[in-house]
Amino acid sequence: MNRREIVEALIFSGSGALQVRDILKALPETGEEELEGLVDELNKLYLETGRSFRIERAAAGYLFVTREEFTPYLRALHTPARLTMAALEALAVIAYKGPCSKGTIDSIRGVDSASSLKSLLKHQLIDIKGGKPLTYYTTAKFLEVFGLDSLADLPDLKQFEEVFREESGAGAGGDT
Amino acid sequence: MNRREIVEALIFSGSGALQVRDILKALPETGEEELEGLVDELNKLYLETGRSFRIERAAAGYLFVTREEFTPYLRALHTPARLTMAALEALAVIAYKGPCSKGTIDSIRGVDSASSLKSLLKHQLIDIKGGKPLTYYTTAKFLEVFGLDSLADLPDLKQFEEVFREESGAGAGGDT
Amino acid sequence: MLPMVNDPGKAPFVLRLPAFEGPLDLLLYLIEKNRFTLENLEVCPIIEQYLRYVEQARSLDVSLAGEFLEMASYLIWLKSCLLLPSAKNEDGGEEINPARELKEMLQAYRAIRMASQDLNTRPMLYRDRFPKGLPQEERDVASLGIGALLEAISSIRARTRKHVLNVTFTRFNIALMIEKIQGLLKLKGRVSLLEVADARGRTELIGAFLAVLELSKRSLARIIQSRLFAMIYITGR
Repeated sequence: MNRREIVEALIFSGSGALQVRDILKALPETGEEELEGLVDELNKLYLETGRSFRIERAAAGYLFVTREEFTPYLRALHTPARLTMAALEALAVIAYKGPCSKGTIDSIRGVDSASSLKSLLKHQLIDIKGGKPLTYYTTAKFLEVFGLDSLADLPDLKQFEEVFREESGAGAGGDT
Repeated sequence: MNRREIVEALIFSGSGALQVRDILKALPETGEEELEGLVDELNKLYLETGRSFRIERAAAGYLFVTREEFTPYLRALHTPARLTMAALEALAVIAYKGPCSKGTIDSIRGVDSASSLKSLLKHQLIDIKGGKPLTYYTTAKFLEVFGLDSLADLPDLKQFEEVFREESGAGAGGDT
Repeated sequence: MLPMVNDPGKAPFVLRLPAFEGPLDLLLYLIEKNRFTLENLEVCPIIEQYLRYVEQARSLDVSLAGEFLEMASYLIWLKSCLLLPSAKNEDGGEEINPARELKEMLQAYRAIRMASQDLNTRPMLYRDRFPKGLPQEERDVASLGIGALLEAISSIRARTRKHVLNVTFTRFNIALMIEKIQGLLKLKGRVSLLEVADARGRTELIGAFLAVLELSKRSLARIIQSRLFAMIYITGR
Protein backbone atom coordinates (compact mmCIF):
# COMPACT_ATOMS: atom_id res chain seq x y z
CA MET A 1 0.00 0.00 0.00
CA ASN A 2 1.17 3.44 -0.89
CA ARG A 3 2.39 5.62 1.96
CA ARG A 4 0.72 8.61 0.36
CA GLU A 5 -2.68 6.97 0.62
CA ILE A 6 -2.09 5.98 4.22
CA VAL A 7 -1.42 9.63 5.00
CA GLU A 8 -4.66 10.48 3.22
CA ALA A 9 -6.63 7.93 5.25
CA LEU A 10 -5.11 9.17 8.49
CA ILE A 11 -5.97 12.82 7.88
CA PHE A 12 -9.36 11.83 6.47
CA SER A 13 -10.43 9.89 9.54
CA GLY A 14 -8.97 12.27 12.13
CA SER A 15 -11.22 14.65 13.98
CA GLY A 16 -10.08 18.24 14.02
CA ALA A 17 -6.66 19.02 12.58
CA LEU A 18 -4.59 15.85 12.79
CA GLN A 19 -1.28 16.70 14.46
CA VAL A 20 1.85 16.11 12.43
CA ARG A 21 3.40 14.13 15.28
CA ASP A 22 0.37 11.80 15.38
CA ILE A 23 0.73 11.13 11.68
CA LEU A 24 4.42 10.45 12.05
CA LYS A 25 3.74 8.14 15.00
CA ALA A 26 1.39 6.08 12.85
CA LEU A 27 3.91 6.07 10.01
CA PRO A 28 7.39 5.49 11.38
CA GLU A 29 10.29 6.04 9.03
CA THR A 30 8.60 9.09 7.58
CA GLY A 31 10.00 12.53 8.16
CA GLU A 32 8.14 15.80 8.46
CA GLU A 33 9.39 17.09 5.14
CA GLU A 34 8.48 13.89 3.40
CA LEU A 35 5.00 14.15 4.89
CA GLU A 36 4.66 17.66 3.54
CA GLY A 37 5.65 16.37 0.10
CA LEU A 38 3.06 13.60 0.23
CA VAL A 39 0.32 16.07 1.19
CA ASP A 40 1.36 18.30 -1.72
CA GLU A 41 1.12 15.32 -4.07
CA LEU A 42 -2.35 14.50 -2.78
CA ASN A 43 -3.54 18.07 -3.23
CA LYS A 44 -2.16 18.11 -6.78
CA LEU A 45 -4.00 14.89 -7.50
CA TYR A 46 -7.26 16.28 -6.09
CA LEU A 47 -6.91 19.37 -8.25
CA GLU A 48 -6.22 17.31 -11.38
CA THR A 49 -9.15 14.97 -10.83
CA GLY A 50 -11.48 17.84 -9.95
CA ARG A 51 -12.12 16.88 -6.33
CA SER A 52 -14.25 19.26 -4.27
CA PHE A 53 -11.86 19.15 -1.29
CA ARG A 54 -8.20 19.56 -0.40
CA ILE A 55 -5.93 19.10 2.58
CA GLU A 56 -5.04 22.23 4.47
CA ARG A 57 -2.33 22.86 7.01
CA ALA A 58 -3.62 24.32 10.28
CA ALA A 59 -2.63 24.36 13.93
CA ALA A 60 0.46 22.15 13.57
CA GLY A 61 -1.60 19.58 11.72
CA TYR A 62 -3.57 18.76 8.63
CA LEU A 63 -7.28 18.66 7.89
CA PHE A 64 -9.60 18.22 4.94
CA VAL A 65 -11.66 21.22 3.83
CA THR A 66 -14.05 21.69 0.95
CA ARG A 67 -12.98 24.09 -1.79
CA GLU A 68 -14.39 27.60 -1.61
CA GLU A 69 -16.27 27.30 -4.93
CA PHE A 70 -18.62 24.80 -3.32
CA THR A 71 -19.53 26.91 -0.32
CA PRO A 72 -22.75 28.34 -1.85
CA TYR A 73 -24.09 24.81 -2.34
CA LEU A 74 -23.15 23.79 1.16
CA ARG A 75 -25.05 26.74 2.59
CA ALA A 76 -28.24 25.28 1.18
CA LEU A 77 -27.56 22.34 3.44
CA HIS A 78 -28.77 23.30 6.87
CA THR A 79 -25.73 23.22 9.10
CA PRO A 80 -26.71 21.17 12.10
CA ALA A 81 -26.50 22.78 15.51
CA ARG A 82 -23.76 21.24 17.58
CA LEU A 83 -23.30 21.00 21.31
CA THR A 84 -20.25 20.24 23.37
CA MET A 85 -20.44 17.78 26.26
CA ALA A 86 -20.14 20.76 28.64
CA ALA A 87 -23.20 22.40 27.09
CA LEU A 88 -25.11 19.13 27.35
CA GLU A 89 -24.28 18.95 31.03
CA ALA A 90 -25.57 22.46 31.65
CA LEU A 91 -28.69 21.63 29.66
CA ALA A 92 -29.30 18.50 31.72
CA VAL A 93 -28.99 20.48 34.95
CA ILE A 94 -31.50 23.11 33.75
CA ALA A 95 -33.92 20.46 32.50
CA TYR A 96 -33.87 18.54 35.75
CA LYS A 97 -33.56 21.40 38.24
CA GLY A 98 -36.13 23.61 36.54
CA PRO A 99 -35.45 27.33 36.27
CA CYS A 100 -32.14 27.99 38.01
CA SER A 101 -29.38 30.55 38.20
CA LYS A 102 -25.92 30.32 36.71
CA GLY A 103 -24.59 30.00 40.25
CA THR A 104 -26.64 26.85 40.82
CA ILE A 105 -25.56 25.35 37.52
CA ASP A 106 -21.90 26.15 38.16
CA SER A 107 -21.93 24.68 41.61
CA ILE A 108 -23.62 21.46 40.48
CA ARG A 109 -21.23 21.06 37.57
CA GLY A 110 -18.21 22.17 39.56
CA VAL A 111 -17.05 24.36 36.67
CA ASP A 112 -17.98 27.64 35.04
CA SER A 113 -20.86 27.33 32.56
CA ALA A 114 -20.75 30.75 30.88
CA SER A 115 -19.84 29.56 27.39
CA SER A 116 -22.17 26.56 27.62
CA LEU A 117 -25.11 28.81 28.52
CA LYS A 118 -24.24 31.09 25.62
CA SER A 119 -24.27 28.20 23.19
CA LEU A 120 -27.55 26.82 24.59
CA LEU A 121 -29.13 30.27 24.27
CA LYS A 122 -27.88 30.54 20.71
CA HIS A 123 -29.50 27.23 19.83
CA GLN A 124 -32.67 28.36 21.61
CA LEU A 125 -32.67 25.30 23.82
CA ILE A 126 -32.87 27.54 26.90
CA ASP A 127 -34.08 31.05 27.62
CA ILE A 128 -33.53 33.66 30.34
CA LYS A 129 -36.01 34.88 32.89
CA GLY A 130 -35.30 38.31 34.40
CA GLY A 131 -34.86 38.84 38.11
CA LYS A 132 -32.05 38.67 40.60
CA PRO A 133 -30.33 36.45 39.87
CA LEU A 134 -31.30 35.70 36.28
CA THR A 135 -32.66 32.20 35.88
CA TYR A 136 -32.44 29.86 32.92
CA TYR A 137 -35.17 27.50 31.78
CA THR A 138 -35.64 25.03 28.92
CA THR A 139 -37.71 26.11 25.90
CA ALA A 140 -40.36 24.51 23.73
CA LYS A 141 -37.62 23.82 21.21
CA PHE A 142 -35.82 21.77 23.85
CA LEU A 143 -38.90 19.59 24.25
CA GLU A 144 -39.17 19.23 20.47
CA VAL A 145 -35.53 18.26 20.00
CA PHE A 146 -35.67 15.65 22.74
CA GLY A 147 -39.06 14.34 21.68
CA LEU A 148 -40.81 15.22 24.94
CA ASP A 149 -44.37 16.43 25.45
CA SER A 150 -43.47 18.16 28.68
CA LEU A 151 -40.68 18.21 31.23
CA ALA A 152 -42.70 15.71 33.23
CA ASP A 153 -41.83 13.16 30.53
CA LEU A 154 -38.18 13.21 31.51
CA PRO A 155 -37.31 9.94 33.20
CA ASP A 156 -36.89 10.55 36.90
CA LEU A 157 -33.42 10.13 38.23
CA LYS A 158 -34.32 6.98 40.14
CA GLN A 159 -35.30 5.28 36.90
CA PHE A 160 -32.05 6.26 35.37
CA GLU A 161 -30.19 4.34 38.05
CA GLU A 162 -31.16 1.15 36.21
CA VAL A 163 -28.32 1.88 33.84
CA PHE A 164 -26.18 4.62 35.33
CA ARG A 165 -25.91 3.36 38.87
CA GLU A 166 -22.55 3.67 40.59
CA GLU A 167 -20.04 1.08 39.47
CA SER A 168 -19.59 -0.34 42.95
CA GLY A 169 -23.28 -1.20 43.16
CA ALA A 170 -23.22 -3.19 39.94
CA GLY A 171 -22.11 -6.36 41.74
CA ALA A 172 -24.80 -8.86 40.84
CA GLY A 173 -24.79 -8.64 37.06
CA GLY A 174 -22.61 -11.02 35.15
CA ASP A 175 -22.63 -8.93 32.03
CA THR A 176 -19.69 -6.81 31.01
CA MET B 1 -19.35 23.28 -11.76
CA ASN B 2 -20.08 19.62 -12.13
CA ARG B 3 -23.11 18.32 -10.29
CA ARG B 4 -21.20 15.20 -9.38
CA GLU B 5 -18.64 17.25 -7.50
CA ILE B 6 -21.36 19.18 -5.70
CA VAL B 7 -22.78 15.89 -4.49
CA GLU B 8 -19.30 14.93 -3.34
CA ALA B 9 -18.87 18.23 -1.47
CA LEU B 10 -22.27 17.84 0.19
CA ILE B 11 -21.66 14.32 1.45
CA PHE B 12 -18.12 15.25 2.38
CA SER B 13 -19.22 18.11 4.60
CA GLY B 14 -22.02 16.20 6.31
CA SER B 15 -21.57 14.86 9.80
CA GLY B 16 -22.55 11.23 9.76
CA ALA B 17 -24.76 9.94 6.96
CA LEU B 18 -26.25 12.79 4.95
CA GLN B 19 -29.90 12.04 4.26
CA VAL B 20 -30.82 11.52 0.60
CA ARG B 21 -33.67 14.01 0.98
CA ASP B 22 -31.28 16.68 2.27
CA ILE B 23 -29.00 16.17 -0.71
CA LEU B 24 -31.93 16.42 -3.12
CA LYS B 25 -33.13 19.57 -1.38
CA ALA B 26 -29.75 21.18 -1.91
CA LEU B 27 -29.70 20.03 -5.53
CA PRO B 28 -33.11 20.60 -7.06
CA GLU B 29 -33.79 18.99 -10.42
CA THR B 30 -31.90 15.89 -9.38
CA GLY B 31 -33.72 12.63 -8.85
CA GLU B 32 -32.87 9.87 -6.42
CA GLU B 33 -31.76 7.49 -9.14
CA GLU B 34 -29.57 10.12 -10.72
CA LEU B 35 -28.00 10.75 -7.33
CA GLU B 36 -27.25 7.07 -7.00
CA GLY B 37 -25.60 7.15 -10.41
CA LEU B 38 -23.43 10.11 -9.45
CA VAL B 39 -22.33 8.39 -6.25
CA ASP B 40 -21.43 5.28 -8.25
CA GLU B 41 -19.36 7.42 -10.61
CA LEU B 42 -17.54 9.02 -7.70
CA ASN B 43 -16.79 5.65 -6.14
CA LYS B 44 -15.46 4.37 -9.46
CA LEU B 45 -13.24 7.41 -9.73
CA TYR B 46 -11.92 6.91 -6.19
CA LEU B 47 -11.10 3.31 -6.95
CA GLU B 48 -9.31 4.20 -10.19
CA THR B 49 -7.25 6.95 -8.58
CA GLY B 50 -6.41 4.78 -5.58
CA ARG B 51 -8.24 6.86 -2.96
CA SER B 52 -8.31 5.50 0.59
CA PHE B 53 -12.03 6.16 1.03
CA ARG B 54 -15.37 5.63 -0.65
CA ILE B 55 -18.97 6.72 -0.27
CA GLU B 56 -21.30 4.26 1.37
CA ARG B 57 -25.05 4.08 1.70
CA ALA B 58 -26.42 3.78 5.25
CA ALA B 59 -29.19 5.17 7.45
CA ALA B 60 -31.20 6.43 4.45
CA GLY B 61 -28.26 8.54 3.31
CA TYR B 62 -24.65 8.58 2.23
CA LEU B 63 -21.41 8.89 4.16
CA PHE B 64 -17.68 8.74 3.50
CA VAL B 65 -15.78 5.86 5.08
CA THR B 66 -12.20 4.63 4.80
CA ARG B 67 -11.44 1.46 2.86
CA GLU B 68 -10.84 -1.68 4.93
CA GLU B 69 -7.24 -2.09 3.70
CA PHE B 70 -6.27 1.01 5.65
CA THR B 71 -7.75 -0.05 8.96
CA PRO B 72 -4.52 -1.51 10.38
CA TYR B 73 -2.82 1.88 9.91
CA LEU B 74 -5.76 3.79 11.35
CA ARG B 75 -5.91 1.67 14.48
CA ALA B 76 -2.76 3.42 15.64
CA LEU B 77 -4.71 6.66 15.63
CA HIS B 78 -8.15 5.66 16.88
CA THR B 79 -9.00 3.43 19.76
CA PRO B 80 -11.26 0.97 17.99
CA ALA B 81 -14.76 0.46 19.32
CA ARG B 82 -15.06 -2.70 21.34
CA LEU B 83 -18.45 -4.14 22.02
CA THR B 84 -18.63 -7.21 24.17
CA MET B 85 -20.73 -10.15 23.04
CA ALA B 86 -23.09 -9.26 25.91
CA ALA B 87 -23.52 -5.71 24.59
CA LEU B 88 -24.09 -7.06 21.08
CA GLU B 89 -26.79 -9.40 22.40
CA ALA B 90 -28.56 -6.55 24.16
CA LEU B 91 -28.24 -4.50 20.97
CA ALA B 92 -29.75 -7.32 18.92
CA VAL B 93 -32.73 -7.56 21.26
CA ILE B 94 -33.37 -3.82 20.97
CA ALA B 95 -32.90 -3.81 17.19
CA TYR B 96 -35.18 -6.80 16.62
CA LYS B 97 -37.82 -6.35 19.28
CA GLY B 98 -38.13 -2.61 18.70
CA PRO B 99 -38.27 -0.21 21.62
CA CYS B 100 -38.25 -2.36 24.73
CA SER B 101 -37.63 -2.13 28.44
CA LYS B 102 -34.62 -3.35 30.36
CA GLY B 103 -36.88 -6.02 31.83
CA THR B 104 -37.60 -7.46 28.38
CA ILE B 105 -33.94 -7.42 27.43
CA ASP B 106 -32.91 -9.06 30.69
CA SER B 107 -35.51 -11.78 30.44
CA ILE B 108 -34.63 -12.70 26.86
CA ARG B 109 -30.92 -12.79 27.66
CA GLY B 110 -31.38 -14.39 31.07
CA VAL B 111 -28.93 -11.93 32.64
CA ASP B 112 -28.80 -8.35 33.86
CA SER B 113 -27.97 -5.99 30.99
CA ALA B 114 -27.22 -2.77 32.90
CA SER B 115 -23.58 -2.44 31.93
CA SER B 116 -24.30 -3.44 28.33
CA LEU B 117 -26.97 -0.75 28.05
CA LYS B 118 -24.59 1.78 29.52
CA SER B 119 -21.93 0.94 26.98
CA LEU B 120 -24.43 1.03 24.09
CA LEU B 121 -25.67 4.43 25.24
CA LYS B 122 -22.12 5.70 25.47
CA HIS B 123 -21.49 4.61 21.90
CA GLN B 124 -24.77 6.29 20.94
CA LEU B 125 -26.00 3.07 19.36
CA ILE B 126 -29.17 3.21 21.43
CA ASP B 127 -31.17 5.93 23.14
CA ILE B 128 -33.84 6.14 25.82
CA LYS B 129 -37.48 7.02 25.62
CA GLY B 130 -39.05 8.26 28.84
CA GLY B 131 -42.04 6.56 30.42
CA LYS B 132 -42.60 3.77 32.89
CA PRO B 133 -40.68 1.66 32.33
CA LEU B 134 -38.01 3.41 30.25
CA THR B 135 -37.68 1.92 26.79
CA TYR B 136 -34.57 1.66 24.64
CA TYR B 137 -34.39 2.03 20.88
CA THR B 138 -31.66 1.91 18.26
CA THR B 139 -30.43 5.22 16.81
CA ALA B 140 -29.55 6.38 13.29
CA LYS B 141 -25.94 5.97 14.34
CA PHE B 142 -26.61 2.27 14.89
CA LEU B 143 -27.62 2.03 11.23
CA GLU B 144 -24.51 3.97 10.20
CA VAL B 145 -22.14 1.85 12.23
CA PHE B 146 -23.53 -1.44 10.93
CA GLY B 147 -24.03 -0.20 7.38
CA LEU B 148 -27.81 -0.68 7.35
CA ASP B 149 -30.15 1.56 5.40
CA SER B 150 -32.99 0.90 7.84
CA LEU B 151 -33.96 -1.66 10.47
CA ALA B 152 -35.85 -3.50 7.73
CA ASP B 153 -32.44 -4.44 6.28
CA LEU B 154 -31.71 -6.71 9.20
CA PRO B 155 -32.08 -10.39 8.38
CA ASP B 156 -35.37 -11.78 9.61
CA LEU B 157 -35.15 -13.13 13.13
CA LYS B 158 -37.44 -15.97 12.00
CA GLN B 159 -34.67 -16.98 9.67
CA PHE B 160 -32.44 -17.64 12.66
CA GLU B 161 -35.18 -19.61 14.35
CA GLU B 162 -35.67 -21.56 11.11
CA VAL B 163 -32.00 -22.49 10.96
CA PHE B 164 -32.44 -23.90 14.38
CA ARG B 165 -35.46 -25.97 13.37
CA GLU B 166 -33.70 -27.32 10.32
CA GLU B 167 -30.79 -28.37 12.48
CA SER B 168 -33.23 -29.89 14.88
CA GLY B 169 -34.86 -31.87 12.10
CA ALA B 170 -31.53 -33.17 10.89
CA GLY B 171 -30.38 -33.95 14.38
CA ALA B 172 -33.49 -35.85 15.39
CA GLY B 173 -32.92 -38.58 12.82
CA GLY B 174 -29.39 -39.38 13.89
CA ASP B 175 -30.10 -39.34 17.55
CA THR B 176 -32.92 -41.83 18.00
CA MET C 1 -9.30 -9.78 16.11
CA LEU C 2 -12.77 -10.48 17.46
CA PRO C 3 -12.59 -10.04 21.19
CA MET C 4 -16.23 -10.87 21.66
CA VAL C 5 -16.49 -14.29 20.11
CA ASN C 6 -17.33 -16.90 22.67
CA ASP C 7 -16.65 -20.34 21.30
CA PRO C 8 -17.45 -23.23 23.56
CA GLY C 9 -14.42 -25.29 22.55
CA LYS C 10 -12.41 -28.10 24.02
CA ALA C 11 -10.87 -26.55 27.11
CA PRO C 12 -12.01 -27.95 30.47
CA PHE C 13 -15.31 -26.54 31.55
CA VAL C 14 -14.46 -25.14 34.93
CA LEU C 15 -12.09 -22.63 33.45
CA ARG C 16 -14.62 -21.46 30.93
CA LEU C 17 -17.53 -20.95 33.24
CA PRO C 18 -17.07 -17.21 33.57
CA ALA C 19 -16.99 -17.04 29.77
CA PHE C 20 -20.67 -17.92 29.51
CA GLU C 21 -22.87 -14.92 28.91
CA GLY C 22 -25.46 -16.32 31.28
CA PRO C 23 -27.42 -19.43 32.28
CA LEU C 24 -29.14 -19.70 28.90
CA ASP C 25 -25.79 -19.63 27.16
CA LEU C 26 -24.57 -22.40 29.46
CA LEU C 27 -27.71 -24.48 28.82
CA LEU C 28 -27.28 -24.17 25.05
CA TYR C 29 -23.67 -25.21 25.44
CA LEU C 30 -24.70 -28.32 27.39
CA ILE C 31 -27.37 -29.18 24.85
CA GLU C 32 -24.89 -28.94 21.99
CA LYS C 33 -22.30 -30.90 23.94
CA ASN C 34 -24.83 -33.71 24.46
CA ARG C 35 -25.72 -33.58 20.77
CA PHE C 36 -29.31 -32.84 21.65
CA THR C 37 -31.38 -30.39 19.69
CA LEU C 38 -34.25 -28.42 21.06
CA GLU C 39 -36.68 -30.75 19.26
CA ASN C 40 -35.35 -33.97 20.72
CA LEU C 41 -34.20 -32.39 23.93
CA GLU C 42 -34.11 -34.61 26.98
CA VAL C 43 -34.50 -32.13 29.74
CA CYS C 44 -33.48 -34.27 32.71
CA PRO C 45 -29.84 -35.01 31.85
CA ILE C 46 -29.33 -31.37 30.91
CA ILE C 47 -30.75 -30.25 34.25
CA GLU C 48 -28.48 -32.72 36.03
CA GLN C 49 -25.41 -31.44 34.23
CA TYR C 50 -26.33 -27.82 34.74
CA LEU C 51 -26.74 -28.32 38.48
CA ARG C 52 -23.49 -30.28 38.65
CA TYR C 53 -21.56 -27.52 36.92
CA VAL C 54 -23.02 -24.82 39.09
CA GLU C 55 -22.13 -26.92 42.14
CA GLN C 56 -18.58 -27.41 40.85
CA ALA C 57 -18.17 -23.73 40.18
CA ARG C 58 -19.31 -22.89 43.68
CA SER C 59 -17.03 -25.46 45.29
CA LEU C 60 -14.11 -24.01 43.33
CA ASP C 61 -15.04 -20.59 44.56
CA VAL C 62 -15.61 -19.30 41.08
CA SER C 63 -17.74 -16.23 41.55
CA LEU C 64 -21.07 -16.97 39.99
CA ALA C 65 -23.62 -14.38 38.96
CA GLY C 66 -26.96 -14.61 40.72
CA GLU C 67 -28.69 -15.48 37.46
CA PHE C 68 -26.97 -18.89 37.34
CA LEU C 69 -28.37 -19.76 40.75
CA GLU C 70 -31.79 -18.44 39.87
CA MET C 71 -31.81 -20.70 36.82
CA ALA C 72 -30.68 -23.60 39.00
CA SER C 73 -33.69 -23.26 41.27
CA TYR C 74 -35.98 -22.91 38.26
CA LEU C 75 -34.54 -26.13 36.82
CA ILE C 76 -35.00 -27.96 40.11
CA TRP C 77 -38.64 -26.88 40.06
CA LEU C 78 -38.92 -27.95 36.43
CA LYS C 79 -37.50 -31.35 37.20
CA SER C 80 -39.93 -31.92 40.02
CA CYS C 81 -42.77 -31.03 37.66
CA LEU C 82 -41.54 -33.59 35.17
CA LEU C 83 -41.28 -36.30 37.81
CA LEU C 84 -44.72 -35.69 39.24
CA PRO C 85 -47.28 -37.83 37.42
CA SER C 86 -49.87 -35.06 37.55
CA ALA C 87 -47.77 -32.83 35.38
CA LYS C 88 -47.92 -35.37 32.58
CA ASN C 89 -50.84 -35.08 30.29
CA GLU C 90 -51.75 -38.52 28.87
CA ASP C 91 -53.35 -37.41 25.63
CA GLY C 92 -50.48 -35.12 24.73
CA GLY C 93 -52.44 -32.02 25.73
CA GLU C 94 -50.46 -28.85 25.83
CA GLU C 95 -51.79 -26.99 28.84
CA ILE C 96 -49.04 -27.42 31.38
CA ASN C 97 -45.68 -27.97 29.83
CA PRO C 98 -42.81 -26.38 31.75
CA ALA C 99 -40.29 -28.16 29.55
CA ARG C 100 -41.73 -26.43 26.53
CA GLU C 101 -41.49 -23.11 28.29
CA LEU C 102 -37.78 -23.74 28.78
CA LYS C 103 -37.40 -24.74 25.15
CA GLU C 104 -39.10 -21.58 23.98
CA MET C 105 -36.92 -19.49 26.20
CA LEU C 106 -33.82 -21.16 24.81
CA GLN C 107 -35.08 -20.84 21.26
CA ALA C 108 -35.73 -17.11 21.65
CA TYR C 109 -32.33 -16.59 23.23
CA ARG C 110 -30.56 -18.62 20.60
CA ALA C 111 -32.15 -16.61 17.80
CA ILE C 112 -30.98 -13.39 19.47
CA ARG C 113 -27.53 -14.81 19.96
CA MET C 114 -27.36 -15.67 16.26
CA ALA C 115 -28.59 -12.19 15.42
CA SER C 116 -25.87 -10.65 17.57
CA GLN C 117 -23.28 -12.86 15.89
CA ASP C 118 -24.63 -11.69 12.55
CA LEU C 119 -24.20 -8.07 13.68
CA ASN C 120 -20.69 -8.90 14.77
CA THR C 121 -19.74 -10.22 11.33
CA ARG C 122 -20.83 -7.02 9.59
CA PRO C 123 -18.14 -4.53 8.75
CA MET C 124 -18.45 -2.07 11.63
CA LEU C 125 -17.56 1.60 11.68
CA TYR C 126 -14.84 2.41 14.22
CA ARG C 127 -13.69 -1.21 14.12
CA ASP C 128 -13.31 -2.34 10.51
CA ARG C 129 -13.27 1.08 8.92
CA PHE C 130 -13.67 4.66 10.00
CA PRO C 131 -15.98 7.47 8.98
CA LYS C 132 -14.66 10.80 7.82
CA GLY C 133 -13.51 12.74 10.85
CA LEU C 134 -15.45 15.75 12.07
CA PRO C 135 -13.99 19.20 12.67
CA GLN C 136 -14.74 18.88 16.39
CA GLU C 137 -15.95 16.39 18.94
CA GLU C 138 -19.44 17.74 19.32
CA ARG C 139 -22.90 16.25 19.25
CA ASP C 140 -25.33 17.12 16.51
CA VAL C 141 -28.41 18.57 18.22
CA ALA C 142 -30.69 16.66 15.87
CA SER C 143 -29.20 13.37 17.06
CA LEU C 144 -29.74 14.09 20.74
CA GLY C 145 -32.04 12.03 22.89
CA ILE C 146 -32.72 11.56 26.56
CA GLY C 147 -29.77 9.21 26.73
CA ALA C 148 -27.47 12.18 26.08
CA LEU C 149 -29.00 14.09 29.01
CA LEU C 150 -28.65 11.13 31.33
CA GLU C 151 -25.11 10.59 30.20
CA ALA C 152 -24.37 14.25 30.89
CA ILE C 153 -25.70 13.86 34.42
CA SER C 154 -23.65 10.74 34.90
CA SER C 155 -20.57 12.61 33.73
CA ILE C 156 -21.27 15.48 36.16
CA ARG C 157 -21.57 12.96 38.97
CA ALA C 158 -18.39 11.19 38.05
CA ARG C 159 -16.49 14.46 37.97
CA THR C 160 -17.96 16.21 41.01
CA ARG C 161 -17.40 13.25 43.27
CA LYS C 162 -13.85 14.57 43.35
CA HIS C 163 -14.44 18.25 42.73
CA VAL C 164 -16.98 18.85 45.47
CA LEU C 165 -14.60 17.44 48.05
CA ASN C 166 -11.83 19.53 46.61
CA VAL C 167 -13.82 22.71 46.90
CA THR C 168 -15.18 21.91 50.34
CA PHE C 169 -11.93 21.00 51.93
CA THR C 170 -9.34 23.13 50.30
CA ARG C 171 -11.19 26.32 49.69
CA PHE C 172 -14.15 26.80 51.97
CA ASN C 173 -13.91 24.35 54.77
CA ILE C 174 -10.37 24.73 55.98
CA ALA C 175 -11.97 26.53 58.90
CA LEU C 176 -14.03 23.42 59.65
CA MET C 177 -10.95 21.24 59.38
CA ILE C 178 -9.10 23.53 61.79
CA GLU C 179 -11.91 23.17 64.30
CA LYS C 180 -11.81 19.41 63.89
CA ILE C 181 -8.07 19.29 64.49
CA GLN C 182 -8.36 21.50 67.55
CA GLY C 183 -11.05 19.21 68.92
CA LEU C 184 -8.87 16.14 68.32
CA LEU C 185 -5.89 17.83 69.96
CA LYS C 186 -7.94 18.68 72.99
CA LEU C 187 -9.05 15.06 73.18
CA LYS C 188 -5.74 13.31 72.50
CA GLY C 189 -2.98 15.86 72.67
CA ARG C 190 -1.34 14.38 69.57
CA VAL C 191 -2.84 13.24 66.27
CA SER C 192 -1.45 12.06 62.94
CA LEU C 193 -2.32 13.78 59.69
CA LEU C 194 -3.96 10.57 58.46
CA GLU C 195 -6.28 10.49 61.46
CA VAL C 196 -7.28 14.06 60.78
CA ALA C 197 -8.17 13.23 57.19
CA ASP C 198 -10.01 10.10 58.32
CA ALA C 199 -7.83 8.36 55.70
CA ARG C 200 -10.57 9.13 53.24
CA GLY C 201 -8.61 10.32 50.26
CA ARG C 202 -6.14 12.67 48.73
CA THR C 203 -8.38 15.73 48.72
CA GLU C 204 -9.13 15.38 52.41
CA LEU C 205 -5.48 14.85 53.10
CA ILE C 206 -4.62 18.04 51.25
CA GLY C 207 -7.35 19.88 53.14
CA ALA C 208 -6.03 18.54 56.44
CA PHE C 209 -2.50 19.48 55.51
CA LEU C 210 -3.51 23.06 54.67
CA ALA C 211 -5.43 23.31 57.94
CA VAL C 212 -2.40 22.10 59.87
CA LEU C 213 -0.17 24.66 58.14
CA GLU C 214 -2.66 27.35 59.03
CA LEU C 215 -2.69 26.23 62.69
CA SER C 216 1.06 26.25 62.76
CA LYS C 217 1.17 29.70 61.22
CA ARG C 218 -1.16 30.96 63.91
CA SER C 219 1.08 29.23 66.49
CA LEU C 220 -1.82 27.04 67.61
CA ALA C 221 -0.16 23.72 66.84
CA ARG C 222 3.24 22.16 66.32
CA ILE C 223 4.09 19.91 63.38
CA ILE C 224 6.40 16.96 63.98
CA GLN C 225 7.95 14.78 61.32
CA SER C 226 10.86 12.57 62.40
CA ARG C 227 12.36 12.21 58.94
CA LEU C 228 11.55 12.80 55.31
CA PHE C 229 8.31 11.04 54.22
CA ALA C 230 7.61 9.87 57.76
CA MET C 231 4.13 10.30 59.21
CA ILE C 232 3.32 13.87 60.18
CA TYR C 233 2.03 14.37 63.72
CA ILE C 234 0.37 17.42 65.18
CA THR C 235 0.56 18.41 68.83
CA GLY C 236 -0.97 21.32 70.71
CA ARG C 237 1.16 24.17 71.94
